[in-house]
Amino acid sequence: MTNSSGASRDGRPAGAGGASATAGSRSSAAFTPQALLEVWRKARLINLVDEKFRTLLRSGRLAAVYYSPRGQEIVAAAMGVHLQPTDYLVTTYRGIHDQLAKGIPLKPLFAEYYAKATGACKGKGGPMHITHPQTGVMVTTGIVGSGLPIANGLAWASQLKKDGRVTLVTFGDGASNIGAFHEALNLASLWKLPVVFLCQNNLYGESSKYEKCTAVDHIGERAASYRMPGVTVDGNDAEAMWRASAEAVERARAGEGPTLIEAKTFRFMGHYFGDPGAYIPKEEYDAHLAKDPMPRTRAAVLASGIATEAELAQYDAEVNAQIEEALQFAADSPFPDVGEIDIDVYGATA
Amino acid sequence: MTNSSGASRDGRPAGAGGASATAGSRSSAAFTPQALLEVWRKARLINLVDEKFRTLLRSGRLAAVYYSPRGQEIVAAAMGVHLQPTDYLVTTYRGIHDQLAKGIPLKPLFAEYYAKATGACKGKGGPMHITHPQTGVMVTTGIVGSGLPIANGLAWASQLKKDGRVTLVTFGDGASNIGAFHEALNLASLWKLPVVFLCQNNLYGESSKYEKCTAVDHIGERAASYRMPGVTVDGNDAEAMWRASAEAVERARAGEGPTLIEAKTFRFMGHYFGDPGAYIPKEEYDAHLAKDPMPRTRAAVLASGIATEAELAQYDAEVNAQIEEALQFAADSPFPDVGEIDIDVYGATA
Amino acid sequence: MTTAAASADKAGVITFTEAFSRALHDAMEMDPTVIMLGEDIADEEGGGIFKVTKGLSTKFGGHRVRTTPISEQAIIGAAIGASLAGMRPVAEIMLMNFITVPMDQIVNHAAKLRFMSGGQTHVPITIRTRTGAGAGTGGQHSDMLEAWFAHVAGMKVVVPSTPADAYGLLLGCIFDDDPCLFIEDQLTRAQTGPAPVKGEIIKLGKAHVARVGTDVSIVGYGRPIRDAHVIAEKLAAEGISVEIVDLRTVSPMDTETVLESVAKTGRAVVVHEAPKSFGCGAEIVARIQEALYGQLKAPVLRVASRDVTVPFSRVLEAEYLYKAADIEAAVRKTLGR
Amino acid sequence: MTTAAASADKAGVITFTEAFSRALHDAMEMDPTVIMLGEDIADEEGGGIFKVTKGLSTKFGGHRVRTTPISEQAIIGAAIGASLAGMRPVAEIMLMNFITVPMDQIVNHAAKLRFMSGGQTHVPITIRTRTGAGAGTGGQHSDMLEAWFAHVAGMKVVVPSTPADAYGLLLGCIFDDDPCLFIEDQLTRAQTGPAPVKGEIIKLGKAHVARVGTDVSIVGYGRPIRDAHVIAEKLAAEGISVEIVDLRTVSPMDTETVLESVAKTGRAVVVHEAPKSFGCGAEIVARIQEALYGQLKAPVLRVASRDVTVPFSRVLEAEYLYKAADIEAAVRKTLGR
Ligand SMILES: Cc1ncc(C[n+]2csc(CCOP(=O)(O)OP(=O)(O)O)c2C)c(N)n1
Ligand SMILES: Cc1ncc(C[n+]2csc(CCOP(=O)(O)OP(=O)(O)O)c2C)c(N)n1
Ligand SMILES: [Mg+2]
Ligand SMILES: [Mg+2]
Repeated sequence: MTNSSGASRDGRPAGAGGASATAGSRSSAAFTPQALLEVWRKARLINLVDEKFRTLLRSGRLAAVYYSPRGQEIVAAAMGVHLQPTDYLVTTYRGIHDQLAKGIPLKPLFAEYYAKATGACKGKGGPMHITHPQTGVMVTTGIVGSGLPIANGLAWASQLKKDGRVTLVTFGDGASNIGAFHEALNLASLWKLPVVFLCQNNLYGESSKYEKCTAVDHIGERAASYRMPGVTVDGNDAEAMWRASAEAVERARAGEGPTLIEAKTFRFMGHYFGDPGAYIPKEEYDAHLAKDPMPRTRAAVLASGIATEAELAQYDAEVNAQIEEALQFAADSPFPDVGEIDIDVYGATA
Repeated sequence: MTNSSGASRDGRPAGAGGASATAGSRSSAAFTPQALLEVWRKARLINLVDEKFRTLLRSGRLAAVYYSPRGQEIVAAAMGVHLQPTDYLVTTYRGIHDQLAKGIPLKPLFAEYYAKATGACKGKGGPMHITHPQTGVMVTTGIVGSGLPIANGLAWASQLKKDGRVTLVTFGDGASNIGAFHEALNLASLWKLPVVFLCQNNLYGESSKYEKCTAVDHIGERAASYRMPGVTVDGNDAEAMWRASAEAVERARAGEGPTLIEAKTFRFMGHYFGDPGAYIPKEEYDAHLAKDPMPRTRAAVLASGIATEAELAQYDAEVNAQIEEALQFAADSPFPDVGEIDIDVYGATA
Repeated sequence: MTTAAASADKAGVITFTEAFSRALHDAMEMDPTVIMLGEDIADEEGGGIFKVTKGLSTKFGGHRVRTTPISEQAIIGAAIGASLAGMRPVAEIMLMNFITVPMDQIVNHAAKLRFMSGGQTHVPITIRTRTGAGAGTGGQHSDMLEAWFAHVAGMKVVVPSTPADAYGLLLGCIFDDDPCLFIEDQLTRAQTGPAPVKGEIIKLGKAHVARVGTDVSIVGYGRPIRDAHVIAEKLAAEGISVEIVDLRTVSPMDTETVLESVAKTGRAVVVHEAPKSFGCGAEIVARIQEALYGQLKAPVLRVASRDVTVPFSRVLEAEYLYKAADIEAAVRKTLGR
Repeated sequence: MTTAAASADKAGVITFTEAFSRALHDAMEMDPTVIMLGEDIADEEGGGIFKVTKGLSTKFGGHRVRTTPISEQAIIGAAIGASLAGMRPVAEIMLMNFITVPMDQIVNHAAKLRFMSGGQTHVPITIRTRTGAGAGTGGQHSDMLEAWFAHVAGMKVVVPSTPADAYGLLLGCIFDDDPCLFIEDQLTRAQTGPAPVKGEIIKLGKAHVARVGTDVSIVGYGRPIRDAHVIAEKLAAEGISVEIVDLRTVSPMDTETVLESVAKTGRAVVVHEAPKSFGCGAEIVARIQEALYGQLKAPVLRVASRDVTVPFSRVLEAEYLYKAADIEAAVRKTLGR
């Protein structure tokens, strides 16, 4: 890692940056140790940011509703390495892992969590509505399932402009039961839109179990209702997730239409920060903990010989430094001016 | 046909009535010539009413938006013979065949088309909102797909009351692409509701071709997304439609949950009365005409020996007499009193 | 009996949450046709994310209190269908911004079926939902959209301003024979008030003169009514006598009670949390000025929130939200002091 | 050029349908980023059930004018997404009652994204829809729901009252940088008016004094404005001078123009087709009475339709609908003659 500055040229944190820049060209390549390392780097960035946020929330230094991605790092990272900064992302309230994997810089992201004027959305949107067009983070919605129809539109524009961009939309298992999911997949298939529908199945929707709400064994199967390629993968397996993502992104970029990927994973921190999670049986929780993707992936990286303990530790140090710098920036930034209330309601033509 | 009066005890036209009364007990029986005759009778009632309505519309003696079921008679009739008067029906603007198959009496039905005070809905709802609880016609909606979630509720009530009723909800191919369809089938499967989802695939939604709007070869396949039994049948084939209906109704009545039936059929009169139907290629239209279920079924009835030409002609005469009587009733009835405008907005508790 | 209700029995006061919870409990106890559905509402899921339905599925059975998938159209549709078959379903839409999803079911069906069927069927459902700005939940989790439903014939819209009212009015909705929208305020849910009498139903359609006064009428509903009481107390010390008319049922509106009050005081300040423009306050003003033209001693003023998306940052959210001080200022303005 | 537009060129007058059609055609010609989607809108499907989009897919290509499945959430979502990527999508929602289906996309997303993103993104979409009572289409195919959208910050609501306005305002919506709801009246679609000048855009946000008068102001939008002109002519013969203020853009409302007019006449009658209670008229009244208290010579009256579901039977539908005679009566009442 040469670039240890807060952010690389395109404004994405260097640690997470290296990969994406040329991902498109390599996504069809084999899953090399280098690719594994790139996934790890993005995943670790997510992981360290998440840990930091939870520390801040516990200590009360950060006050915001927070939906931890803990456990879903690999899903986002293994997909993220295949995307270009110009590709589009539509995600949800539980989207910080997707946003970081897409390359959003830390400063505007953190400042938005801190509700500051320097936040990506000037403090007006907040964590549930993170937007950062320069890195393709187009929409973060707090409404379950609503991102899917919007993703189709971004992809339709790309299809019309022939700009070669791919739109990734992420959502949960619970979202696969709402009407917008159905309408969006049907339209995307009919119009052969360059979209990747990534369902992050963490087995719960708030406190409701997957089985209680979803009348299908694997959400990936639902793709068949739309004549769409559908795949169900272990989202905690870096290689499986990387391959499924590579294929879907390639398909979209080649103009061959959408793909539905169901990534089986788990959320270790409950629905929101502070969720006691009493509805999760201990045995079930422990079984998932045993499959925690982070230690598993770290071990794989070391085993591959692509990086040493020391190098990984150095990467952690670099990322932590970027995090501290960004947090300082957020903390030092001013709150939005009260006058902002009347701005951005309508455009200049108004 | 002994009962030649306008309507049998439960108020359903005798011609269409005979069957249903004991349908439940026989729906598991073989498709006997008697069963075929019952289907024919309901189908012919629908057919004669539809022909009469189109004549009236052409001559201007009836002025209402009319969605002809011409071509879909067998779908409704072969399902209808398996239902009890106490079972529930939820249908659409194109619902007159379903309503007649369910046993709605002609007088209140016609009077509603005539916007009269004696209409089923006192002239306030009109053809698109026909309601007649005594024969189980609970909801007729003009909103595509909206009947499905409501049908679940009727079925949920039956499940709670253990009243053994089955709820039938009918809709078109186009409706299978709207969100409500998805949400309703998922919930019905999860809750094992006694519902039969009958999709009448007439290959067009207004002027849009099936293929252009629906990204699946057969809508019946979509049942798999909900771990629900799904079947695709030739809706113009009385026996196939009768068997599929028998099975679905039995399953629901036995508490074994919902079924999705896709009945392939065709609408010969376009979307609404007066639709030039220019969007339908002549060859396509003629090919379907060759498969017109009415002559086909009539021939089968005669071939089975269960009825003679004379008997069928007599049935037609009886039904036509009932139709004339009901039309006279509708024509002679007064329009609703202007004071009705403020009634039925809120209940007495208001 | 639910946890909430149990704890409530001890004290003479209860919170809004306890009031909602008790009303649901008592309704289920009073009438076996009362059933519930919504996301996470059963005890297996913790009894609702706001714990309002806690204990109900355990006591009355999972068949009467069902957790649903995230499918708002299916939720309202199921409630409508069950009501057509004689049940009294109570559907929970977790937050009001999500009610945008089942609008077709509510507006084209629940509200219209009685009329369109010529009175053959009716839809006695209650839709409970929660919302309100001030908790930093941002643009998609704070909207007060009651004006939409007030504009739809066939619907009833209810917003309580005290725990006791919440209890009585929620029972009123459940046992009303028409579709009712019952709005719970997420900001004041832990605030307390005198406990209601068990089983005492507040019939819908009647406004409540919550404080008698002679100089000016504050007319509105929900959270701002609570602020109005504080202001009224304060102004009383200055010899200003404020009357407070709490609509309780926003629609159909009890115009008579409103006009009686304003005819007496000659001055009115209309209050609600929703953005001012095209909000319910406009209707209240329109009725007052038409009926009492010439009798008014001052223009009818409105206090409401700003016509913008609810911002996330607290500094902006506070600016968005109506302020108690605005109500006081408006009252003084109508009095010219 | 579309059939409609072509035929329009011959005469100096065009119908509303021709106006809508020409505006869409000219917008696509003027700007390649203008694209369209909706049910049955392509020529393969006949160019829309009201033929408004006839010829467009043939001339501009099926990639720019796309027929969609019956999926209103997908339609509006696709329009929003494409607009975020720089396009100017025009989405057709066949009839306004079906707009209940994509309310979440419109209200939680289209209207809020500019604000929630801090201005980084915006949603320049136009939603065309059609509605209006009087055609015997009944309870689920006639509703005027503009008040809902007027109450949502970030949305613009436009209702034309002449073909020329329809043309200019539709262009105004398409080239506006915010989400616009454009409402077409199904009853008057064949009525004619002077043809507009090609390419002449009417900027949104400005009300239009459609007739100058001195005794009373009729303020409103849409179909009733057409009735108002007839009444104004009739009353002129009696020496009553009526001013007509056509809002054109219902929201954000051009309060200044409205107040100027009423300040001059001292009397106002507010008109719209939607049911009266909690309708847009209430907001107009509220603003007038607050700003012009003391200057009004009579209470501001409202003429609108009844607060009930639109009935099917013509005798009842006629009773539901506001009547031109009601407008005349209201005008006379404000004048006491
Ligand atoms: C339309 C809608 N209904 C309900 C909610 C409330 N809600 C927020 S998150 C959530 C659970 C979503 O579960 P899932 O889709 O699995 O995503 P996860 O949170 O597990 O990542 C619910 C019900 C919402 N935001 N939008
Ligand atoms: C939500 C909604 N969108 C659009 C319409 C307009 N519309 C009425 S019927 C129809 C076609 C329905 O096609 P299908 O479901 O196949 O039923 P069919 O008419 O062929 O029986 C459409 C688009 C509607 N009524 N509701
Ligand atoms: Mg989940
Ligand atoms: Mg069809």
